[in-house]
Amino acid sequence: MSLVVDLFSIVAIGAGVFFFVAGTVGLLRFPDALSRLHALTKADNLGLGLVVLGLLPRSESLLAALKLVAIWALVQLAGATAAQLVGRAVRRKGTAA
Amino acid sequence: MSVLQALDIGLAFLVFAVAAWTIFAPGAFAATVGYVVYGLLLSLVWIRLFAVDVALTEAAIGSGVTGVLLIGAAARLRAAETAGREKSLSGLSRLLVAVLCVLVALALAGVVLLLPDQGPSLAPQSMQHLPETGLGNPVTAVLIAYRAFDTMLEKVVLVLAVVGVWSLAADRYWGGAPGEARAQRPEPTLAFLAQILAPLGILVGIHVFWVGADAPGGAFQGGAILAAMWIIVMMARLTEAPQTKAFWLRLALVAGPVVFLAAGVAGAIFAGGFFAYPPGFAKPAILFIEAFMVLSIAVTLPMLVAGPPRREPRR
Amino acid sequence: MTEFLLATAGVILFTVAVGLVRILGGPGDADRLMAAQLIGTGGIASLLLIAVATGAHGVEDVALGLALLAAFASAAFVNSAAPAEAPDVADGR
Amino acid sequence: MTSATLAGLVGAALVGLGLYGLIANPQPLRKILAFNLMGSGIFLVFGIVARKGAAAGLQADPVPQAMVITGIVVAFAASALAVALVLRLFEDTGQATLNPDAWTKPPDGGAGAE
Amino acid sequence: MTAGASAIAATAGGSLLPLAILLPALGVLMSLLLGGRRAEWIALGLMPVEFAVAVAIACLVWRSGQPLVYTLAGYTPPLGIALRADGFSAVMLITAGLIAPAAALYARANFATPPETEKRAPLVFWTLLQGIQAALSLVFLGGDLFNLYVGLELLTFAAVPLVSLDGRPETVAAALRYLLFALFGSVFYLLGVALLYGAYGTLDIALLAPLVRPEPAVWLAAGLMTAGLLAKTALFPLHLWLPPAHANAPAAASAVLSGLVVKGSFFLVVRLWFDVLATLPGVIPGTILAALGSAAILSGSVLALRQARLKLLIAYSTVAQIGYLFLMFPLATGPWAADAFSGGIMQALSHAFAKAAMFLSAGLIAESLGHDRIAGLSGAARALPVTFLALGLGGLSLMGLPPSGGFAAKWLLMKASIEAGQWVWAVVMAAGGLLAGGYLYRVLAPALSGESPQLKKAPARSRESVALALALVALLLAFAPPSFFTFLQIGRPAAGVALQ
Repeated sequence: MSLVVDLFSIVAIGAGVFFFVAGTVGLLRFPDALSRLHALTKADNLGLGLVVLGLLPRSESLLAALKLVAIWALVQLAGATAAQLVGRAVRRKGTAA
Repeated sequence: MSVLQALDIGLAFLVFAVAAWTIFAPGAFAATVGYVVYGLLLSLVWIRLFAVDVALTEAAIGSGVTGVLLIGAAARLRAAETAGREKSLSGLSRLLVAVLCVLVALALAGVVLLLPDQGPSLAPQSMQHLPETGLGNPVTAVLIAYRAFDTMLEKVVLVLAVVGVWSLAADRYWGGAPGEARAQRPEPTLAFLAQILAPLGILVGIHVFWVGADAPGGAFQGGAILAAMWIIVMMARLTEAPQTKAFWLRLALVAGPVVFLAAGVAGAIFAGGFFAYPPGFAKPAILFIEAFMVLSIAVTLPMLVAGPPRREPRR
Repeated sequence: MTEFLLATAGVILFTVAVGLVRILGGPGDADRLMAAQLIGTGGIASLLLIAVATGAHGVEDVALGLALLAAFASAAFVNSAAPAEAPDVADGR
Repeated sequence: MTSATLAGLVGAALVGLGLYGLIANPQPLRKILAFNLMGSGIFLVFGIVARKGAAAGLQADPVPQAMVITGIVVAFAASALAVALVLRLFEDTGQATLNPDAWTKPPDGGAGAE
Repeated sequence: MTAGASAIAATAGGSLLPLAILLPALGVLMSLLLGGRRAEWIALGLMPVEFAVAVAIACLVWRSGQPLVYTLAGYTPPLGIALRADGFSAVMLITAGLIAPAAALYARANFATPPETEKRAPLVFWTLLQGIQAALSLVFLGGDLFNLYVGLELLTFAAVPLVSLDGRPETVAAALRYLLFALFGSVFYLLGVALLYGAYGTLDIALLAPLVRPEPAVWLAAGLMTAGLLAKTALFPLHLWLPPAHANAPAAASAVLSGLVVKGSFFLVVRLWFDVLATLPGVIPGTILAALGSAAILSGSVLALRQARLKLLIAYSTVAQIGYLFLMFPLATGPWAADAFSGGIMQALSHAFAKAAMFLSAGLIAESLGHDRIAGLSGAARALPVTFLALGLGGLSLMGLPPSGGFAAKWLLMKASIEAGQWVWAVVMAAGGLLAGGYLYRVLAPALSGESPQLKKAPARSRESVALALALVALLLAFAPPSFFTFLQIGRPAAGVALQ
């Protein structure tokens, strides 16, 4: 049982790390700012999602597991709204200038 | 070298690098963004030091609410960066200052290295008296019982800070509301964010306060999370800051320290000493005090972020 | 397993650091803010991994707090950079 | 080297950095940032003291931890007051500097609150 | 006083100690809550009670000849917090208990609140004045170094907004500069606290004192804490914030800031070196402190000579007078130690009263003439005789001429430094006295001659009396009986050894 859990964790978390790394590589290679950030948001949120998924079976209680999911959801929400807010602010500044 | 050590060294290096960025970055805004990142990394460091209560405080106040305060200020002060030419120190005095700072840091590092691995500690005494308080979290016990006097006075410091910030209002605005008016049409994204975050955050804040009796958490951390929720709702202009003359606001600001102080005096009458709790009733008394402290922190921090009154008082 | 969790935390932290170097200097304030935002994501991931690996209790709440406040810097930026629709504000005294 | 000692060294470096920023950075907002940095370095010193006081089944001495929590709240309040002063200065003068010339030529009087 | 059980066990009557702190703290909270005119009423109503508590504390200390101790929350140090009152604390409490009400009575004319409304400056002033009282009580009574940190922060947060109370940009800049210096001081102090806790696992002064050994952590902590406290005390070369801050605050606030607030951090320097670090070899640090003090005396006096405004002149004279306070440190060991200690404390007391009197007088002068340019003071003493009498009597104490508290202080310090063979401090004191005479002459000589100017408004008799009363107290200190100096020594390790 524990072996299965470990294997699951390793696969999920490993995949999560892959997305984090991929996101950063994209960050270094994409030319313009907006597309760069767009790609990075997606990659990082996927990465965190997979890490959370890998940690889920190791959580001590149902509440702890619920919190993990909530953390992921909140980060997702924050990423999406922040990108939109900042993007809009940038565009507003762009048209004003 | 174990993986953990490598991780620690990497984390230490990262913290130092971001800190250096905050000091040496070319622009104030860039430096402030660096500070927000820095606060997040510090939470990690506190976890590594097994100080989860502190990590929570650092996450909520050190990086979260302070971040809002400083980012907001940096954005407003953008014009100042280009307007005024600052009088900088000359190269030589910069060098002298740098030498002084390096010496201080080296001396401190030396002393830190000399500290014994097993230092003196009040942990045994804290644990020994923990049953008297009815609590399970010794950090909360230090804050609310052993060193209650510190904590009560620190609440008074917060009240003085609010008075100090308000004192910077123009006379005609005294009693009015700080911050911006409620918007006719709030920024939709921000409003969306606030509408989702606020209920969740209130839940989390109350949870963090409630578990603080026995697990990491407590009045400071819970109150700070609640405060953050009020801040986001105000930033989204779903609601506006209250008038500073409002009696309910003043009551909420001072409720925590007043209840704490009253309980301290009651202790002198009923439990044989100022700030002592009657045996057997310690835990309910502590939770009662903490509840009011949560309220006061949740109101005080947003008022500190909102700044002095900026609008004329309404009847 | 512990070693694995710590190693992944380290790798995530490292990639975060690389991104940091790239972006903190980056051209505009928006980029910097977004960078901070994304570094927050990585930071939360490593926080969770380290906590599970070292057995520190109550760390979910720290991560939860960080996640709740993740968008605050951007919100404060937008709020202060564009105090629109508030004509009564701009006057000093 | 233990992680506590490492954190202590980081704390020492942060104190040095913060002190430098506090003295050498002319802009008040940067000084406030530096003050916060220095404060957190000091809190880390408390942190390693707490960690090295691990005993009685606790992984860290709770007393210094409680002091850090108090300290973080006070540091926030200080930052808020300082920011309010800087913003007020900026609103009134269009600048946010501690330029000493600002008060060598004050208007006459100083009669108090009138 | 031997440490151990006696130092951490509560004594009878000890419950007065928390009261001295909690009463003004309650005043702060209630003033903000109830607002309007009630803030003033609360402040004025509580002050007599607080003064009575201070006197009661002093009586108990006097009767028992021992420090008064109270342990809070029923936990003895090191886990809990203790409050202690020795002779020095009791005297400082009474001083604060006299000067704060004097400033309050004086301030009523400036900070009156009309019925039915609440005004900014009055509410802030009355609330923060009580905040300063609470903070000073805590600083004077605190027995735990972290608790004292909270006291220092209370003091900072109460004092800084008073500087910018009238809202002119230069006052805001002065307040900001003051805040930054004060915060620098706080964090340095706090760092020292961390190191001491790391070394000995306690922050209680009485428990710490016998444990302290001359080792690196202690020396670094001592240096950091001292530097931090000096920044708050505005000792040269960390004095740059003081003149603009004290000169720009409303007169009543200046009196409290210059008379009392800087004494709070000075008090802690004394606590630190005479109580916590008493076992360290203190000659070199003491000499450094006194050297800085000497530099402060000379530079502050010279700068005071060159000021064009009366309030700035008085503020620079504070820089100089703070310097005298630090001359006691190199004289702390030897048969002359008691004299040096008494002299230092006497200087703190007499300067508190004299400087408060002078700032209040300067405020009256500025209000009456519409300006405080020294060049425009010609003949003013004829129009404002009582005000200038208060200013002059305060100045007498600054110069150290008999009969005045300043004379007693400087005479004791000079005696000690000559007995100790450290002549240089005596020379500096003499020079400082001459310079003080010089800057006071600059103000008083033209004021006493020439045509009486037209007053914009005559000062209220009651406010003049307040200033004069404070100046008279500074004079009366000269007649302090020997038992007063015995009282100051209560709680000192060498109490009663070298008193003649």
